[in-house]
Amino acid sequence: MNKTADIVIIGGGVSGCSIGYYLLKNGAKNVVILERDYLSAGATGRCGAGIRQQWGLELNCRMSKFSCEFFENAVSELEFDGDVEFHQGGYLLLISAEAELEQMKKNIALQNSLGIASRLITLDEAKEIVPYLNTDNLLAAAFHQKDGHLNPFHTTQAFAEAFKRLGGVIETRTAVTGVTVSNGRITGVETDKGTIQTGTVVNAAGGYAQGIAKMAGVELPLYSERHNILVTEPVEPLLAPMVMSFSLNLYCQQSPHGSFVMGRTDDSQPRDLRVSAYSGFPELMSRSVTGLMPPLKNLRMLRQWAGLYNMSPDKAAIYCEAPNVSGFYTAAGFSGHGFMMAPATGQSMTELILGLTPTLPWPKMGLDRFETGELLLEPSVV
Amino acid sequence: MRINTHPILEFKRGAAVTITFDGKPIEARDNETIAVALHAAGIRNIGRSMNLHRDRGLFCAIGNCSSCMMIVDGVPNVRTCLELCRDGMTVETQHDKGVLA
Amino acid sequence: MLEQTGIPEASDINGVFPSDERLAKGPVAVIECFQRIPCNPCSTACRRGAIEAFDDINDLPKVNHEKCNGCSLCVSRCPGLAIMVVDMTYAEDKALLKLPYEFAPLPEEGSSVTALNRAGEAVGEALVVKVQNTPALDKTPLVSIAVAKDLARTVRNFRVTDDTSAESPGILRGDEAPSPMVCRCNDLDLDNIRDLMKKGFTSIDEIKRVSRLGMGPCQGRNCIPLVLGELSRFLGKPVSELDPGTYRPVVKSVSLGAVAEYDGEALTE
Amino acid sequence: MIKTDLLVIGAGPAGLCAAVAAGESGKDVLILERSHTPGGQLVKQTHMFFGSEKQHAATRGFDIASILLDKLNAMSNVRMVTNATVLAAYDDGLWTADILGKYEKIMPQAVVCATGANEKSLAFPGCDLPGVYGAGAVQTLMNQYGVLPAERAVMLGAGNIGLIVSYQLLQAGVKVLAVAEGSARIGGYLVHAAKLRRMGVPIMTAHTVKAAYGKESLEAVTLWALDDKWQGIPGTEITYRADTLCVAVGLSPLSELLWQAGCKMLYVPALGGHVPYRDDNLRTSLPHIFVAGDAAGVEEASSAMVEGTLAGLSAAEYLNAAPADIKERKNDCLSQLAQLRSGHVGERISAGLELARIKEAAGIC
Repeated sequence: MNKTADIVIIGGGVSGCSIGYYLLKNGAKNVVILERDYLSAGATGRCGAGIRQQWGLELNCRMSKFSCEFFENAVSELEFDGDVEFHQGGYLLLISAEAELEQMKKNIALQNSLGIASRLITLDEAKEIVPYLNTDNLLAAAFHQKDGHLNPFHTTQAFAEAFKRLGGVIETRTAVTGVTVSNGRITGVETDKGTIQTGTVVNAAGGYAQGIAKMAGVELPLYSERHNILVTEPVEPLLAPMVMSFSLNLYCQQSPHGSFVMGRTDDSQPRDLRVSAYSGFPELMSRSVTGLMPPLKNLRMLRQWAGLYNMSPDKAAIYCEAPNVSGFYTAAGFSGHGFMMAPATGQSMTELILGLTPTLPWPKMGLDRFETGELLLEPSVV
Repeated sequence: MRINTHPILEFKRGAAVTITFDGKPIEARDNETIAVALHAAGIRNIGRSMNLHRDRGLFCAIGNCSSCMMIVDGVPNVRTCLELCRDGMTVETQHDKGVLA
Repeated sequence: MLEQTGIPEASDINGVFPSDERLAKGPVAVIECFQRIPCNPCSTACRRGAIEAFDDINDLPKVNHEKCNGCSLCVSRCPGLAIMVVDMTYAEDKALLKLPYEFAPLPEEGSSVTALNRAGEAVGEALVVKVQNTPALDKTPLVSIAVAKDLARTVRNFRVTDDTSAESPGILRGDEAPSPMVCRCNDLDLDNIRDLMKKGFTSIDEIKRVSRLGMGPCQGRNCIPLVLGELSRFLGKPVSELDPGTYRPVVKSVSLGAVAEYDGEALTE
Repeated sequence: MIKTDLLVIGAGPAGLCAAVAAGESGKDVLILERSHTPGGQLVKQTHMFFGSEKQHAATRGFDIASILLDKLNAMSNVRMVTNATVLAAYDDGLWTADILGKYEKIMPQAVVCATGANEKSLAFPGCDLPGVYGAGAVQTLMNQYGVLPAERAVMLGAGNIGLIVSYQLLQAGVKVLAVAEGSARIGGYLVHAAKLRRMGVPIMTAHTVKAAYGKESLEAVTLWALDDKWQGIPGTEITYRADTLCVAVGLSPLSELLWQAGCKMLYVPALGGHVPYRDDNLRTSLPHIFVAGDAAGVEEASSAMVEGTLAGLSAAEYLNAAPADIKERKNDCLSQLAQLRSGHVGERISAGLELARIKEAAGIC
C-alpha cells in the first residue's frame, strides 16, 4: 500500500470513485481510494439507482441535469468496456393531492426554465405509459422522458476503471481506523493495513460518513437511516419508467435485466447503521405496489435487503471542507440521492478541492447553511 | 413412463386428470407434479434458459433450482416440480423471461 | 480390490466361508460384510445367538458356524443384502444358495436362470428351487438356487431374463465441449466466472453483483458452492476462509400478491 | 401472525423426531414442511436402514416415515402443515412462511431448524442438458411418483446416494451403464457397492464425466479416467449411449435460514458445507434456535433421527417443559450418536463436528 498520497478518498462507492475520476481528470496526482469492503458494497450497491431531473430546487435540478447528461455518455467518456445499463424510460411522478399538484406545477416551470423537458400529464396520458396503472387515487402525473435508471455496480466499476487508468490507486478490503490531524491540518489516514501520509482527505463514506468525520474531530449534522428494498424475478419488459409516488412513499422500476426493483420509505426504521432486512417491509411494499400496478401481483419477490440513507437536516447533500480541520473534505448527506448525483459530486468536489471556478451550485451546499439558516429544503423527495 | 411393477413399492396414483402441454392433451394424476406428469408422457425438454435459450429439463425435483419453470395457466416462472396437476390446467414451454398478463 | 471395484476378492470370500467340515454338516449363513459400518440387525435377528452380539455397533459380524443352522432369518434383515445361506449337502453335485433378491419379476420355482458371480458375469446355469416372499420378509424375497458345487463360492446372484447385450462403449472423437454451465438462472458458464476472477472480482458478493450469479430464483444454492470452489483454487485459499456472501430473505420466491394479502397482525392461532 | 412455542422447520427424519420429542412435553409445536408430502427423503428410501433397532434399522425408509407420522398425528399439541415453506428469519425474532399459498408471520419461542440438505452440482460441459439430474431428483421421480426418468443411466458418484439410487434405478427397470467415482475408492458402504456390482454394473473409481451430449436432451455421456491430481487423462474416454445422467457428488446443508437468523456459521468440508456452531444439546449460537439432521452437517438419516430427538428434547428443556428423565434420554441420544459415528465414515464426521462444537468454556455464544 502507498505510504503517502496527495489525496485520500475514503469510500469506494459511486461517489468516491466519481470524485477520484474527476480529480485525476482535472490534474490531481497521487490519489488513493480506500474501501473497507469491495467497490459498491455499501449504499451504492444497495440502491434503486434511479436518476431524475424533476426537482423542486434549482440546484438539485442543475446537479441532476449535469449527472444525467454525463450518464448518457458515460460509456464513451469513461472508455468503459461494458454497459452501465442506462435505461431512459422516464420518471413518472404520480400526483394524488391538490397541494402536490400545485407544487408539481411550480417544479415543472422551474425545470423547463432550466432546459429540462418535464411536463404535467393527464391520467389518460399516464396510462399510455403504464397501461395497467391504477389511477383511482390519482389526480395527474409528471413525466420526464430523459430520467431513468442505471446498473449501480457497472456504473461504479466504470468510474473505478477510468480512475485507475488515469493513475489512481484503489485499496479494497482496507478499513480506515483513524484520521490524524495536527495543528488543525490533516496529516494522514490510519488503516488496518498501514498508515498513509496525506494532507487531504475526502470523506465519501456514505452511511458511515459521520463516523469518519468523528475520527478527524469533525462534527457533521448527519444521521443514517435504514431503507428497505426488494427485487423480483425477471420478466419480459413491462414497465418502462421509474414510477414514483410521494404520497405512497414508493418507487418502482424494472431493470433492463427484467427484474423489478422497488423501495419504500418508512419512518419507523432504525438509525443505528443496521442494514439487516426488516420483517415488516415485504407486505408494506407489496400492498402499495400491487395496489398501484395490479399485474405485479403475479410477480414473485426474490430478495429483500436494506441500505443506509445518509440524511442531512434539509435532505440536500453537503459538500464542504471542515471548518475546524483544513484538508478534510466531505461529500455526504445525500439523503437517498447520492447515486444519481455522483457525476455532479465528482465535479463539485474537484472544483472545491482544487480551487477551480465553480461550474455547479456546490458553494451553496456547504455546512454553513445550517448556521445561517439558508436551508435547501427540497419539496419533492421520497 | 410410469412404473407398473416394482419389487418394493406400490404407488398410490391419484385421480386421472388431463392437462394441456403446448396445446396437446396429457394424461396426468392429481397427486403428481406437472414435471412428473410430463416425464410420464416422455416429455423431458420442458423449458429454455433465460438468456441463451438453452434446453432445460427437470434437475432437482424439489424446488431448489430454476430448471423446470414453465407458464402455468398463463402465469410464467412456475416451478413445475412443485405444482400439482389439476384437471384442465394449461402448461406451456416458456421461451422467454415470462410475460405478466 | 473391493474398495475400488465393489467386488470382494476370493480371499475375502474364503475368509468368511465356514470350514469344509461345517459345510458338510448342512446349511449355514455366510456374511459378506467387510467394512466397519454402524449396523447390527443381523446379530439381533438371530434367535440362536449364532451371530455374536456386538460390543460396538460398527463391529463386523462374527458367525459361530457351529450354532448357526442356516435358518436364513438374518438374510432378509441385512440392510446391505450381504448374507446368503449355503447348503453343500443339498445334492450330490449341487449346492443350494439362498439369496436375497429385490427385483421384479421373481423367478418361477423350477425354472432355469443364469448364475452370476460377484461382478455380475454369467458363470453357469442355476435351477430355481424355492421362492419365499412372505410378509415377514418385508419385500426382501429369498430365492434358493441350485448350482454346481464348485460354483458355490463363485455364484452370488442370478439373472432371470436373457437380456444384457454387452455394451460396447466407443471412444469419442473430435468432441466440442461447451464451457460448463455454472449458473442456470442467469446462464453464466465457467469461462464467464473465470474471466471475472481474472478481472479482480474475487469474492462471491462481488461476482454476484457484477454478474447476477446466485441472484436468480435458485437463490444461489446450486452455483455458489461451485464458485466457492473455483475461488478457492484461484486464490489458493481454503473455502473456509472465503465469505460465501449474504443470505437474504426470502429462501423461496413468493408472489407480491400473496405477500400483499397478509392480514396484518391478526393472530391466526 | 402465528404464535407457537416451538417451530420445527422441515418434516424429514430430523424434523419429525424433533416434533415428536418436543411434543411429548405438551408444548405447542408447529411443524412446517415445504413439500406437499411429509417425510422428507425418508419416503424415497426403499432400502432397509442401517444402524440399530433404536434408529429403526432393517426397516425401509418409507416405513420409518409412516411410523414417525403415526406418532406425530397422535399428539394433539403438534400441528403439521405441508405445502408450507419457511421463507425468512428476521432479527426481530419473526419468521415468515408461505403456508398453503398464504403469506404468514410466525413468532415462535424456540425453533428447530431441520431443513435438510441440497444436492451439490458439478460443472461439466453439457451439465444443464435435460436428462442430467440430481440423483435425488431421480429418486423423487421413481420412488415418490412411480415414474421413470428414461431408460439408460450413468451415475456420477459412488457415495451411498450414488450407490443406492443406482440400485433403485435397476429395481425400477432402468439399465445402469456405469457408476463413475472421482476418488480412487468407493465412498459409500461396500455392501451397497457389492449388491450393485453383482448386478453387472461397473463401478469405475478414479473416473469422472468429461462431457454430456445431446441435441434436445441427453444422448451420450463421456467418462474419462482421472490422474492423482484429479485431472482427466486424454485417451481414456469412454462414451455411453445414455439418456439419463445422475449427479450424486454429495450434499450441502441447507442453512440459509440459520444465516438469516444470525447464527454463527462455519465451513466444514466433512459436514458438506456451511453449518452452524452448536453445543452438545444442538443449540446454535442463538439460545432459542436448535439444529438437527443434515442442516447441522450431512450424515446418514439414522443420525438425523437421533439428532432430531435430541434437539426436540433440548427445545422442550429451553421452554421449561423438560420431561423428568431428560438427562437419561439426552444421554441415550448422545450415546447412540457416538455409536453411529464411530465407524470409519464416522471418524471424519466426528472430526468435523468437533470443529463446529461450541465448547462452553470457550464462550462462543
